[in-house]
Amino acid sequence: MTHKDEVYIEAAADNFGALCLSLHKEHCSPVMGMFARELKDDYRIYCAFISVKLKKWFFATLDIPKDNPQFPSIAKEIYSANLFEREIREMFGINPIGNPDNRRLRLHEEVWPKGSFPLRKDFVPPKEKPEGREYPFAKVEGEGVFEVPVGPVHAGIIGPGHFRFSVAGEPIVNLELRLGFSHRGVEKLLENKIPSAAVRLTECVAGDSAVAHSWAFCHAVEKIGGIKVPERAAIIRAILLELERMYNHVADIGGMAIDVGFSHPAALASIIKESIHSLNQRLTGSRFLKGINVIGGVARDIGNLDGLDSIMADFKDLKGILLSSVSFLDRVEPTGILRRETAENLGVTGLAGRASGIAIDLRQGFMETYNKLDYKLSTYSSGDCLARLKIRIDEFEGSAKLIRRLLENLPQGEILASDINFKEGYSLGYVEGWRGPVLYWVNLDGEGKIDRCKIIDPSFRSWQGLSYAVLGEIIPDFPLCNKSFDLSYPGGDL
Amino acid sequence: MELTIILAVPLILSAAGLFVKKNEGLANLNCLGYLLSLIFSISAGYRFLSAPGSLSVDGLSLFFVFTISTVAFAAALYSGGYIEHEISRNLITKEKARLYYPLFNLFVFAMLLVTTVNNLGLMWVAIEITTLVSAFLVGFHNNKNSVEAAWKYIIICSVGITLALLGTILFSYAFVFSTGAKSLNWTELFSAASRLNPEIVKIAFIFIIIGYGTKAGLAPMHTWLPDAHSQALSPISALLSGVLLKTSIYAILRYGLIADKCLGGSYVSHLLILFGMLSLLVSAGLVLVQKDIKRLLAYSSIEHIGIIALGFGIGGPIGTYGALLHMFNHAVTKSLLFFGVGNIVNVYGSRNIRSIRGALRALPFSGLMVTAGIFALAGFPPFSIFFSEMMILLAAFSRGYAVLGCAMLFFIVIIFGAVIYYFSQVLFGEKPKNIVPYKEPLPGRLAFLFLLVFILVSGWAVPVLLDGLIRSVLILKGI
Amino acid sequence: MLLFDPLSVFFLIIILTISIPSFIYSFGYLKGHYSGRKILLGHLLFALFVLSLLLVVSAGNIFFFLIAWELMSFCSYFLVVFDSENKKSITAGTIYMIMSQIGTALLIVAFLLMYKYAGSFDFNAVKAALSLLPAKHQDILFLLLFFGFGAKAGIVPLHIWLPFAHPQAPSHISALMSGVMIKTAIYGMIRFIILTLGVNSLWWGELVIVFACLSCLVGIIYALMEKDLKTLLAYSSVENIGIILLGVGGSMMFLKLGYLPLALLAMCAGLYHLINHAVFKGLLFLCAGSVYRGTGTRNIEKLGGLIKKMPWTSSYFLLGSIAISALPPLNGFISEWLTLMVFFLGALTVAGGIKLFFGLAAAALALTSGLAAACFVKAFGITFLARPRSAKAENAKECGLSMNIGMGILGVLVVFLGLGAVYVVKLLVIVSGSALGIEGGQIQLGSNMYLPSPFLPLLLIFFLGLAFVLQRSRVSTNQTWDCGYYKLTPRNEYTATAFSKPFRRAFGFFLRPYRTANKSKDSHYHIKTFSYETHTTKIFTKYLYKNLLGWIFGLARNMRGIQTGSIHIYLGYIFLTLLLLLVFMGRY
Amino acid sequence: MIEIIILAFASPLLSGIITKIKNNLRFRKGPGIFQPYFNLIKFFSKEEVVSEHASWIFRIAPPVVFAAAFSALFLLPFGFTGDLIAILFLLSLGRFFLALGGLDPASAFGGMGSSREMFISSLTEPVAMLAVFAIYLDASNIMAVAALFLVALAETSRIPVDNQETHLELTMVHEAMFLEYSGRSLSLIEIAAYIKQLIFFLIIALLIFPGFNGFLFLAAKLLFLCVLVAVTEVSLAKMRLFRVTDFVSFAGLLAVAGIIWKIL
Repeated sequence: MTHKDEVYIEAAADNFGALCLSLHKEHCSPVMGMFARELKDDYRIYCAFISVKLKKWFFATLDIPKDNPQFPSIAKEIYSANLFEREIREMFGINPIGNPDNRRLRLHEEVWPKGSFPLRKDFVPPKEKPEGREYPFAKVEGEGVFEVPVGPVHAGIIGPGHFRFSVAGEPIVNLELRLGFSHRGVEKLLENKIPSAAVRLTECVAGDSAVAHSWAFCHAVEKIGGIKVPERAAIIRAILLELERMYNHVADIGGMAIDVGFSHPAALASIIKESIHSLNQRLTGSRFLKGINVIGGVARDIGNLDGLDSIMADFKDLKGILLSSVSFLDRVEPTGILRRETAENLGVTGLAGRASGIAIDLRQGFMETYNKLDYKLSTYSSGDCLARLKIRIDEFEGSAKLIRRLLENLPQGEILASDINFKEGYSLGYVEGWRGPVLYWVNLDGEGKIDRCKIIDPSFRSWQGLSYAVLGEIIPDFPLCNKSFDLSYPGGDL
Repeated sequence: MELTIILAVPLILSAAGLFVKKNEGLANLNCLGYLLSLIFSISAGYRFLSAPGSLSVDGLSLFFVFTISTVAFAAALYSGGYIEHEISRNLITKEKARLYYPLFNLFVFAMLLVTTVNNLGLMWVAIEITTLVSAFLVGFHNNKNSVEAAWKYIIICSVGITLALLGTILFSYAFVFSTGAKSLNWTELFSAASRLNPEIVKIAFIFIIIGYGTKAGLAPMHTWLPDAHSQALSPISALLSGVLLKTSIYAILRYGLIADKCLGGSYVSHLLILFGMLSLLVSAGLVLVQKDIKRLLAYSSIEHIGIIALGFGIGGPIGTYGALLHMFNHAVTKSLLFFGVGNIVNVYGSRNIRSIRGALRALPFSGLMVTAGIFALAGFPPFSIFFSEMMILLAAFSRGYAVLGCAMLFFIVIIFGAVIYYFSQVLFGEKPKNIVPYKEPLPGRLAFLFLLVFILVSGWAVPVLLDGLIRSVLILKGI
Repeated sequence: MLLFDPLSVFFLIIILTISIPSFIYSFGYLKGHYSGRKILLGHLLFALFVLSLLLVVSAGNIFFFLIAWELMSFCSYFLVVFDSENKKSITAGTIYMIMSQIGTALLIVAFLLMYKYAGSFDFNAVKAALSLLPAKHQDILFLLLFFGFGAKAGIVPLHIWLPFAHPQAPSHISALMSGVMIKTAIYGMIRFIILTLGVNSLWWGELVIVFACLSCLVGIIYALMEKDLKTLLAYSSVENIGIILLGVGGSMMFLKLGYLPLALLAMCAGLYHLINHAVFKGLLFLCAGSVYRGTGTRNIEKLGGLIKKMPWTSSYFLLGSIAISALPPLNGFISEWLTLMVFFLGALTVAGGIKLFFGLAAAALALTSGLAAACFVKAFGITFLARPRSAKAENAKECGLSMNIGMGILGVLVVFLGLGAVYVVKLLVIVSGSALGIEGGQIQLGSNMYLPSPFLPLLLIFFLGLAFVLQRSRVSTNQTWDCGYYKLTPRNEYTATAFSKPFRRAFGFFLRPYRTANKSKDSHYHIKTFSYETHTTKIFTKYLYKNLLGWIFGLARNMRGIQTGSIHIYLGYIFLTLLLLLVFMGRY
Repeated sequence: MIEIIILAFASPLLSGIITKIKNNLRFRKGPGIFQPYFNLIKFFSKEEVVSEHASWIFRIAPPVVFAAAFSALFLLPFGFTGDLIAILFLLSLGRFFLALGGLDPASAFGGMGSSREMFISSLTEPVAMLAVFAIYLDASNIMAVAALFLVALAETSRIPVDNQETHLELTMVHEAMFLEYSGRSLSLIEIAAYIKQLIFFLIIALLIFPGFNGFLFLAAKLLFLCVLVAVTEVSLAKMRLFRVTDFVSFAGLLAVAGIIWKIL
């Protein structure tokens, strides 16, 4: 069983690298995802690329015998595969030969014993002592260079992540991230679950992207089962996705203002955010839009969106204040520049990618619901905090427009598909969340249970972008840069 | 009486070489002989001071005789150990070393002769002898470099001396022209000086200053000097630098006295100042870029000859006094340095500044002496050169040559910088492991101490003898 | 031969005040570090050096002064190269000697000109003769003297030797060199410019103040950048010489303008700072020496945490740091306060643009003291506080008794000079009177108006006591909080380079910082090793001295062309000279 | 004297009032104006935790900061300008020790704060001196007072130089220095900060409309300053760290202009 937007190409161990490289070059695509899956005697590795031109996903696959779990690394040529390879090694014990970076991502040495690979089918929670080794941060030599450790416990309400700045004063010479503190084993938890029971779990992968994640999961399962989602339900999903985008964007705009000590617009932004939250609650009963998506449609119908006009009026004020304040603009421009080339190499997509000039947006051509809406994506080339701010502003306004148009198109009818079945098969579900493309690759077994579900949140790749964007910036500008990306800790940690 | 003995001593000593077989014996004999001649030069000086007429020579000659004797005595003390060391390093053979002492003595004799004869022709001859004899000593090592240096030395100085001969003839011509009598006797020329034809004297003096200036090492005729001084055996370098150059200055002075008296005004002064400044300029430039430690000292000699010329050029009681005193101070200081550097070079087996490090460790005594000598040479109190330099500067400023004084100071500072830069690297630092510390023999040490006494004392209180002799020169110059 | 007026005696006292503790200190410092003979040599040179210093400030005539001056350079040179095996010492010595001789050459010119005008080296005779001199000549003399002494004092841009020479000498000598020797140049300026030459134009004072400000700022900015503890202190000496000269320059201006009380007060301020700097810089150098002895390094990036290992040294260093940062109630505060006050009072008295001039000078001084505070927070904080950054610092040992005594004496003096300001000022008025050639008794200064409030120390003590009472509570010890990461190492501490970074950036136009980064990579994004260092450009060395040296050496190298080795050319010189002389004979 | 003591007790109120005004400007209710007192009381009743790496410097820093601030306050009814200079120096004594206290516990944040604080203060010091100088020449020099106001913003760690409200350690200036302090030591430092703020406001208050310096007038002027500060804080973003040089130079130019204005 195949889907028309997914192309799978099998490779042998000796031409896997070449295949990936050619896909990477041909479609100008980073490694959108790379993951392993356990078969009977083999592991199969999938390496996903996106073709914006063909509107297709390409997968290079490679089978690896279990008795010799290793494959040739492609990370030196295609750096965006790096983290994925490390993840595969960590989760499956499959060794990417030639990847110079063999540090752990999520199963921290302080907690996890050696030789324990949770995503293998025969995994049992380990009882041995943790490895206890210290995590080796890259050390910048030179007199006067030292390291500022920040995190994992932060002031304020942010997730846990450890930032290791190598500095010789204020400018950042090197930044290393150590994440994985909020690793919950989501992918393992999803295994052997009936998909309909798993939707709630996917909403929690990244709490601020509940709609995007659950929709992506539903999308994958629906594709496998050939489930037709009623149009009304699809449009409701889109409206909610845009609302999710709006509240997050305005929260970040306010966050950026607060991080530069510009409290007046920040207060305004939080008012707007609160209005959207209450709107959400009125529409769905959930401020964070949870519990709406179900396989085959949405759980409840929505009411009317009355508050949107006043929200947009407030937002116009906010935009006016920010973009006319010299003291604010001086802070965000040109701070935290992520060059286009770097972004491409690291696989930064979504909002941060668009600010650096990478025009990938799944709402353009990939997601069916949006196809007739003639959505215009905005990109900037400067890649600095201001660009990311402006992307947010544009998308906020764009979302409002989209919602209005979606409402115009909202047909009456069912909101849940009638023929819900879980067949054996695999497929990729994808949604352009507010941060960027959220991907769910799901394989269902014969019983219709989840055999393997790979979740790829854009944060996972974009964190790297942050560590390059801040190079040369001074330490006090880091929070601003960080907020301008506003990446998800749990989304990356899974 | 004393003069005869003084002149006889070196002759006898060189003859002694025929009878005494052992080098050590010769060395000891030399020391004794020059001690004697030093004593007699002192007694001659005192006799002259108490009764000026009682000697056939004047104070100027005696001043030089004393200077030569002092340095010669020190060199004699130093030679023994030095030659032994050379032999032990197989640089010269024992047989050849026997040749050294007669040549040394002849050299000293010639220099003494220059300063004691009254006849200008004879003086010319004596100067030529110094060249010939010392050329052998320059080329003593008989290798390519030293022979080349000796040849250059002979050729250039001979050309110079030919010009000096022309000058001498011109002077005599002027004398004949104006008085009708024929004589090359300085005293007669001097007494008739005011009647000589000024135009001829002007031309003649140019020949003299260039001719003898070549030998004196005045720039731009100095070109032979760095090679010769660096190639010569170190005691000979000391004699060359310390006194030989000055004997030529002596000759120039003699003619200068006549010319001054004849021409009046500032003709001689200006020429001396010109050559003095040129010498300073050239030495300042070349000292900066030296790699050879002995050449460095040679250029420094050009500097000091320049300063002396400037002192005489500026003139006046203080200037002349300073110049004469400087002549003596430089003689003793430079000799001390050549001795010390000679030891260093011998121990390190190299003259390249970059390959000599930590000399103070390798040669504690010589190193210390060189350290003192360097600061003395650079004009630091309490050493004597400071005082003579200050006198010359003082004269420059108070006689309206302030700009000249500033320029001189400028060059002195540059040379000082270079000397300190190079010598601090030579003296300090880690001693190379393969160098064995060297203990100087006693006579060698005595030579240093003997000179050091003069270096230390003759600035604070000029010895009575020197003071008297210098004053008599001032009287001679009529100032 | 010798001269003992209040000015001389003042300097004599300073010299002895610093040299005695330094001498005591040297017993502990030299012991074990050098061989017996070398220690003896060290003591001998020390004694000679102190003697020459004493002679300089008590020389009775100009020539004798010059001799003493040269002797001082001579002795100090050998003390700079005392570690004669060390290449750095040799270089330092050479630079020192050359700069010192350049200065001396200027002085010699000045002295000889004086002799030319006066026909004597006697101060009084010279003074009488100089007063008749046309203004232009006086100006020349002033410039010669100012820059001649300035080279020794280390005013910018003649300061370059100071950061080389002072750190290389043994620490008790550094204390003496920084504390006292460079002050003899101030003595020289006062003795020769103010007393002998007499202040003739207003711009003299202005020039002094301009150079003083320049020295202050340049000195402290470089000090801020420095990682070597002793070099830092040496640069700080450049700064403090600037502060002293602010007082002296102000005094010259007021003297010319005819405000004698202000001139007296300005001189008091200058001299007060002079003695203060002698004391606290001496103390700090001794402490730095103790750190060096205790750890074997002077690089503060490798130190840290010494306050636990070397409690005495660190207390003294703290005392010195507070004093040198001009913080109340210690002595540096009094003198800087006085200097500022003089400018304020002066601005009130004089008219027109000079007001602004004084204002800017006051601001420069304030900036300096602000930067100095930062600099010594860095010096003390990085060296003594937090955790050791290297094994050397980890194994530090406190210094012995004699070194402690040496530091202790100076430490007590720092406190006394701060708290006993009233008495010190009284004495200084006499000295200043002598320095300006006026009778101190003639001018009455209003008493307490010219000192900071005497209640200040009392207030401080009272509130400090109160605070200690308030602070008493239950205290428990725990790990340092650093956002929850569990493993903090000394590598997570702030470093000196980092501390000075904002300043490097703010004064980038002057410091011209640059960095070197070396990476070795597996791929473009896989970095194997990474090293990074920041540097600053010493613009005076680079643009002034290097060019000058290059120029001179270039000329010299060209000149080598004349020594070709070819006899023909050599003979050509002779004949050419002959020809030229004969042609131009008529000119002579 | 009694007035000073009353003012000293009232000094936290200034911060309380400023916070209140700020919050109202931001459509918020905000804590009451006595909140600073409550905070102090809370700190006073808490146990103090000291870093294991810290030395006695860490312990004595808060009392010194406290004593320096109070001593400066009691020099305030300045008889002559010298006291004004002394006040500046006293405040830098406190800063000196606070900066050392920041470096002592071996944490990167403390050092960061120390470095930044010393940087900013060393730049503001000459400006303050220039302003004092201009004021000394003529007490009613409005440009100099304006310069002093800018200096006061910087010295009291207000936006646009610093941000008192931020929770981000990486952006802090003043507060990063005493991140490690707790309990009574922290309260001493906070009190000192209030006193310092009071000193600056008082100087400015005494200088604007110098004829009206009765207690009530003074209070009114202080209130006015609070409003001014609050409005400034709300309507500006914090500057980049190294832009502070521009800010301070601007203040310096104001002060120089003030001097020139008085000369002409």
